[in-house]
Amino acid sequence: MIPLVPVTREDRIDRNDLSGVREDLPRIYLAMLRARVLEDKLSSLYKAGKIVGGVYLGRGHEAVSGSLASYLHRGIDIFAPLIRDQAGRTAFGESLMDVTRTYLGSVEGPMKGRDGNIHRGRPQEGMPAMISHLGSSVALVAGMLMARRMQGRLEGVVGATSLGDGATSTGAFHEGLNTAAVEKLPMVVLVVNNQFAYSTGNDRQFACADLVDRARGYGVAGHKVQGNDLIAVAETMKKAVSAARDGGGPQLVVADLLRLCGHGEHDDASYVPAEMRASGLARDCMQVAEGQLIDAGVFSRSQLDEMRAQAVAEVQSAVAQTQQESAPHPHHDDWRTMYHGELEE
Amino acid sequence: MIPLVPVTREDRIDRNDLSGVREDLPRIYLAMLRARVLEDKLSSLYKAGKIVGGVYLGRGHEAVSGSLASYLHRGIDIFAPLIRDQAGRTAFGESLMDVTRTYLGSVEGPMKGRDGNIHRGRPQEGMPAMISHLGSSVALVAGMLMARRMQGRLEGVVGATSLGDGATSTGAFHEGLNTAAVEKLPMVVLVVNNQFAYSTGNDRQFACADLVDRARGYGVAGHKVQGNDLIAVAETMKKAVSAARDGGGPQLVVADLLRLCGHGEHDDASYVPAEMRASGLARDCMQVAEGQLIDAGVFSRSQLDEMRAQAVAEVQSAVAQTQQESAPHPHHDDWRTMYHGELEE
Amino acid sequence: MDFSYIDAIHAALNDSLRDDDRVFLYGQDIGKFGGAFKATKGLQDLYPGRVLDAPISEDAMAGVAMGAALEGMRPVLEMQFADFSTIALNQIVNHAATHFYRTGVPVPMTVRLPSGGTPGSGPFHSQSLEAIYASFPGLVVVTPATVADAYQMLVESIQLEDPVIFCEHKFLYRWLKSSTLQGDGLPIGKARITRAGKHATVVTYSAMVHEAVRAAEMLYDEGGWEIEVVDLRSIKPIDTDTVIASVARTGRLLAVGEAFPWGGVTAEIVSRVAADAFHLLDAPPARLNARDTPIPYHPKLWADHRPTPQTIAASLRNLLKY
Amino acid sequence: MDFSYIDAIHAALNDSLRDDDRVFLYGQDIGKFGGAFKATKGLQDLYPGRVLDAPISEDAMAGVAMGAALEGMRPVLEMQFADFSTIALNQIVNHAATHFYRTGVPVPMTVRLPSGGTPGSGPFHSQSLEAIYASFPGLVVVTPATVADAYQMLVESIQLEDPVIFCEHKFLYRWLKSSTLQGDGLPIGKARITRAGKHATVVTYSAMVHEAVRAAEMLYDEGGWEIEVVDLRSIKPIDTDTVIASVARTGRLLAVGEAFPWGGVTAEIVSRVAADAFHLLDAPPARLNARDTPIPYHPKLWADHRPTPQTIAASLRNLLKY
Ligand SMILES: Cc1ncc(C[n+]2csc(CCOP(=O)(O)OP(=O)(O)O)c2C)c(N)n1
Ligand SMILES: Cc1ncc(C[n+]2csc(CCOP(=O)(O)OP(=O)(O)O)c2C)c(N)n1
Ligand SMILES: [Mg+2]
Ligand SMILES: [Mg+2]
Repeated sequence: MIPLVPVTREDRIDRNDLSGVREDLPRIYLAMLRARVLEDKLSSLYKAGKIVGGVYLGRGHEAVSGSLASYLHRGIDIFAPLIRDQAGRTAFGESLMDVTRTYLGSVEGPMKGRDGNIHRGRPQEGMPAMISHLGSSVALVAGMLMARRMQGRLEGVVGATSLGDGATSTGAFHEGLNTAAVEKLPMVVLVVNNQFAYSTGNDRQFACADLVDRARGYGVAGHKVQGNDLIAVAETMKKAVSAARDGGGPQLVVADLLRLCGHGEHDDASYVPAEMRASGLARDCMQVAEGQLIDAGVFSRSQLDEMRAQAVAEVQSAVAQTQQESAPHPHHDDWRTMYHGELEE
Repeated sequence: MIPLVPVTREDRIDRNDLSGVREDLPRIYLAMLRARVLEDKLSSLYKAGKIVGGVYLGRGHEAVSGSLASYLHRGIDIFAPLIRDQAGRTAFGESLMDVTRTYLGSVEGPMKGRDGNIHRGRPQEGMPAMISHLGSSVALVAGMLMARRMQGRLEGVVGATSLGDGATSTGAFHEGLNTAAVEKLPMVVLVVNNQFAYSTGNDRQFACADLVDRARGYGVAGHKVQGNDLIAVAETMKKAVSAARDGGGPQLVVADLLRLCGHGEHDDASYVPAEMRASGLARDCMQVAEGQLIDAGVFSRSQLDEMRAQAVAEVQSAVAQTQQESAPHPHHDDWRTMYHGELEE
Repeated sequence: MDFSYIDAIHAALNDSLRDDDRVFLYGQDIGKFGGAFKATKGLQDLYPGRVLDAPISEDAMAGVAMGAALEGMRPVLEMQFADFSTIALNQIVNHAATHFYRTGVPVPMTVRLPSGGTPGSGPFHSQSLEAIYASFPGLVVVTPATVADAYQMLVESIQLEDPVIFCEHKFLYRWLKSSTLQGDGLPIGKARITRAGKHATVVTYSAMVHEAVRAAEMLYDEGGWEIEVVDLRSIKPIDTDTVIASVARTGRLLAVGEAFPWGGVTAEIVSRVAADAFHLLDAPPARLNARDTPIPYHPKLWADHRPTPQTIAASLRNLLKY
Repeated sequence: MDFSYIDAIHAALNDSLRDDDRVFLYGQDIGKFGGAFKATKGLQDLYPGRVLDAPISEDAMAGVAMGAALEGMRPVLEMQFADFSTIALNQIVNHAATHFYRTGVPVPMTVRLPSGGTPGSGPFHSQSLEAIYASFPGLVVVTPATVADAYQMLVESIQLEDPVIFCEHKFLYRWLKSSTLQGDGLPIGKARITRAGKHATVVTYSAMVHEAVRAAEMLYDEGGWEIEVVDLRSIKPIDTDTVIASVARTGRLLAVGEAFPWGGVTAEIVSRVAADAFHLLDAPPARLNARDTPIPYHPKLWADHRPTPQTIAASLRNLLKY
């Protein structure tokens, strides 16, 4: 029997010592900010009828998602984002144009209009393109890492993916995480408990006291963090990613926060109870982060304002450029479904 | 958040006090014995070429399976057996003829030759007919109990099912147990860790220290027992079934033992390491039980011999009778696949 | 007052809950929230304890429904999208669908699959999986195309003892309206002549019925062609008699479907007609399906992926020319 | 020395592991134990670290294979029985099969499905699911009927960049033998005329090829009928040209399959021929499939459930009478 990796809990971290993550915070915050600004724009484009099919935002998830991916290295590591991972995608190096092109259906985008919104990726650059079926990415990342092990290039590599509280109820999550544990893969599985799966609260989703209690049952390390506290989150992600990188096997990180938007932009989230909206969980990670950064002397308010203005300008210009690009055209698309076109029906 | 039901461990139980289960032991042992004798016969029938398709025995599982079902009441409770649950089936009241008819393909059997071997049941009497796909029974039993709750007849009812170490890796197990936990159903989920799933050992199946560590992650009570120790097993099952019946929600019972046969009778289990065969896990629960029963003065050796002789005679006569019955005939079978035959294609 | 197709589904659920204590609803977000498409809006308040939110566990959802059905209930499962029912396939096709055959005990459960494409929904929220389910023995698969059928066939499905896959088309949800929920009372298993004609028969179902009618109108305007449109209503069982009677009148068959082109309903229709009514055919029986690619996200690609009145009309012109 | 069909699969796996470092095997009990059917016997010792036992997690197994394929490996997945692949359906049809279309990045993985009936195997260890997979865009689905095809098509499948569903027939595993693994070199996508004839064409695949040949022999003995038997070899893509060329010679078509009768390969064949070669048909194109019930356990029921030389011959007699 394999010795159990202990479950660590680190809800409370000593705030006087930022040294562990101080140098990482600017990078993380920048990814968070860019994601927030970008998604605000996506929301207005959706409301203006410029985006079809739905817009699903990561508002409130920026600290967790951005921190996780900030500790990953594009070209080396793997990051399989899910619905609310714009900050992580940005931190991992996804270009702004990949986002606007996919949302606005430009044929120049990585999905060429064949797929849209969050269903995009650059699998050859370590960022798989999610499918809708929740939980599917866990085994996928496990397989990517197993391949690297067989190829002798697993050394120093981490594979990460993220899911929601609702996605933990899928068989795919269970089978995938168990497989990763059996293979002792350098993997970080981030579960963001944003209290809801669409409209469904935790009480109809699971019955354990805390999702991090699942770690022990898989024989993986568990980490718990309040997801809107940037410093705590950064420290936790740094620790989890390093533990995975250093041979500690899969790391299950559970972050609590509140989704600060509807499930999609069509949803007003009126089912979120007032008490929850008034609770500490509802604090916006952006504001918390800005307070922390200013307090710690990392940035001044005016620097933050400047960064934001620049992010806004970048997004505006990406959208403007994308809007001039062509939509896909059925006669120009080759409709190829397989590499071996000749084997298509 | 729902308060966590504590995980109890009861590997060690005080043997001097049998009072809790003393009166149950004869009934349990009788079911174990009948199952063992019946399965020995099935094995020889298979080896003689009288049974097609395979024979999968519960040798070594009799104490756990028989004990669990001995605490259930047919007509009130639900028992969804899996591969190695002959003792439980017998304890739940399955008739010998149901078994021999199904194995020998008599048209008089409950499956009429349409399905065979372990894939049999009497769903209307609380014993569903398993399908092969592992894990499927967990959600099924949950749904049966939810129905009874809606019908106002859940009071005092328990639903139980059993699975192997391998089946815990299925998404179905996870989704089913989580659903049962969310619904706080009076359910006992028995996981028999017989060290192997077909040929695959625990080290390639899961990475947790013990499968009972999963209980906490589902928010259900956990129980652990050595599966070849009848008294410990009986006490554990009694406790788990009562806890479920008394509103304690789902109970996960993990029993360790060694499968004392091949996966099926075609398999010589040569992959089981010698050390394991020599370990305490390999002790036959029948022998342990007989020792315990004699020591405690429940039965004498001669009584046990008599019981066995009677079980052998019963099995002989059931087999003899079954062998005189007709096989199904394609022209006599109505091939009806749906209740509304007129909606069939 | 007008009823939309989704109103009809809502009404069927409401009336079934009202009239039969055995009915309950189970699915993701169907409780207080009323479901992703509002098919169950307000029903949890009206029928407390009988409209239950499920975890994101499609396999367990189907297992739960089956278990409840065995115990005398009439579960109606909502899959959030048909596409997610692949996760539940095992419980549906191996557990529920085989049960009557194996044990003689029926499994009266209904699985609602919000099916079919809408612009921008992409590869994972647009699929039409009716043929997958129809391939397995033991299931009834219904595919209503009208508001009244959506109502009546759902009520009827819930009352059947056998497991029913109820494929409701998302494109019709809000677009299709009717002044009444009362239909012509055709039972499940019977097709309907939606539009009578004499020059060719289009056999189709679900949303494509409306596209076929449009194509028929185009051809009538164009050259007075009278195209008969047969709405299968259920694709398992298929009402082969009505299909063949139509082909007997017209001598020409085009089978149209929105699903992927390999196999499926149109192949089943064409091969039945070719086998059983060969002598009635004046021209080769034709098929029109979606393309054999995942369903594209972009509305411009999507519109070219599935049959449209234009492409149906084009296929009919070829057929009429023969 | 004779090679059985399972020997051919074993040899193909062995040779692929030997010749291509990117190949690895993943599946339940395939390591030291060599797999439920011994297809991988001894391979873990020969190729350490490249023959891995999987937990009972079909969904994750397929996800793992896909991930590994994206990273440049050539995974070969063994499902213990085809029937259990329903659990992996989502990862296969939604994740792997859509990937090239969505991203332009191919997914070279092979999924071996031990398929088809054997006496006493019952409803859950006997299914033929090839048509389910063929219905979804993005997959190649192969169904070898001969020892040499089992060898060559598996080697070829592993080398393809696209996901392949490799349906190997359990009934043929030990019964079918050949003195060589070398075949005629036909590539995937090409059908074979297994037996030439001129009075009628039987189009079939996998184990049914042998039953069809037996039926053809019966009819020859009976009345000198010369029945052409076409072995499709892959059911996606289907070699429609070879099928139609055969029908051009014989004027009569019977499509035979062991799978459930609704939809599927036989419907696809008949409807293609009816659409594209209507004028070549001298008689209604016919189909013969298994019954539309779960696959029965008892050998006497099972033998009546699937097509046999006798029932194929009976269908052919009807066809020849027309
Ligand atoms: C298997 C599956 N079932 C259902 C859905 C539909 N669906 C999409 S997102 C969602 C809620 C997800 O909740 P959670 O996992 O908590 O993530 P969050 O949206 O809160 O970030 C649901 C039910 C799906 N995508 N996949
Ligand atoms: C979903 C699924 N995958 C594979 C199988 C094939 N199979 C049948 S029994 C078995 C091993 C089961 O092991 P375990 O759950 O430990 O039960 P045990 O046989 O040891 O009692 C396997 C792999 C199956 N029945 N279902
Ligand atoms: Mg959530
Ligand atoms: Mg086991």
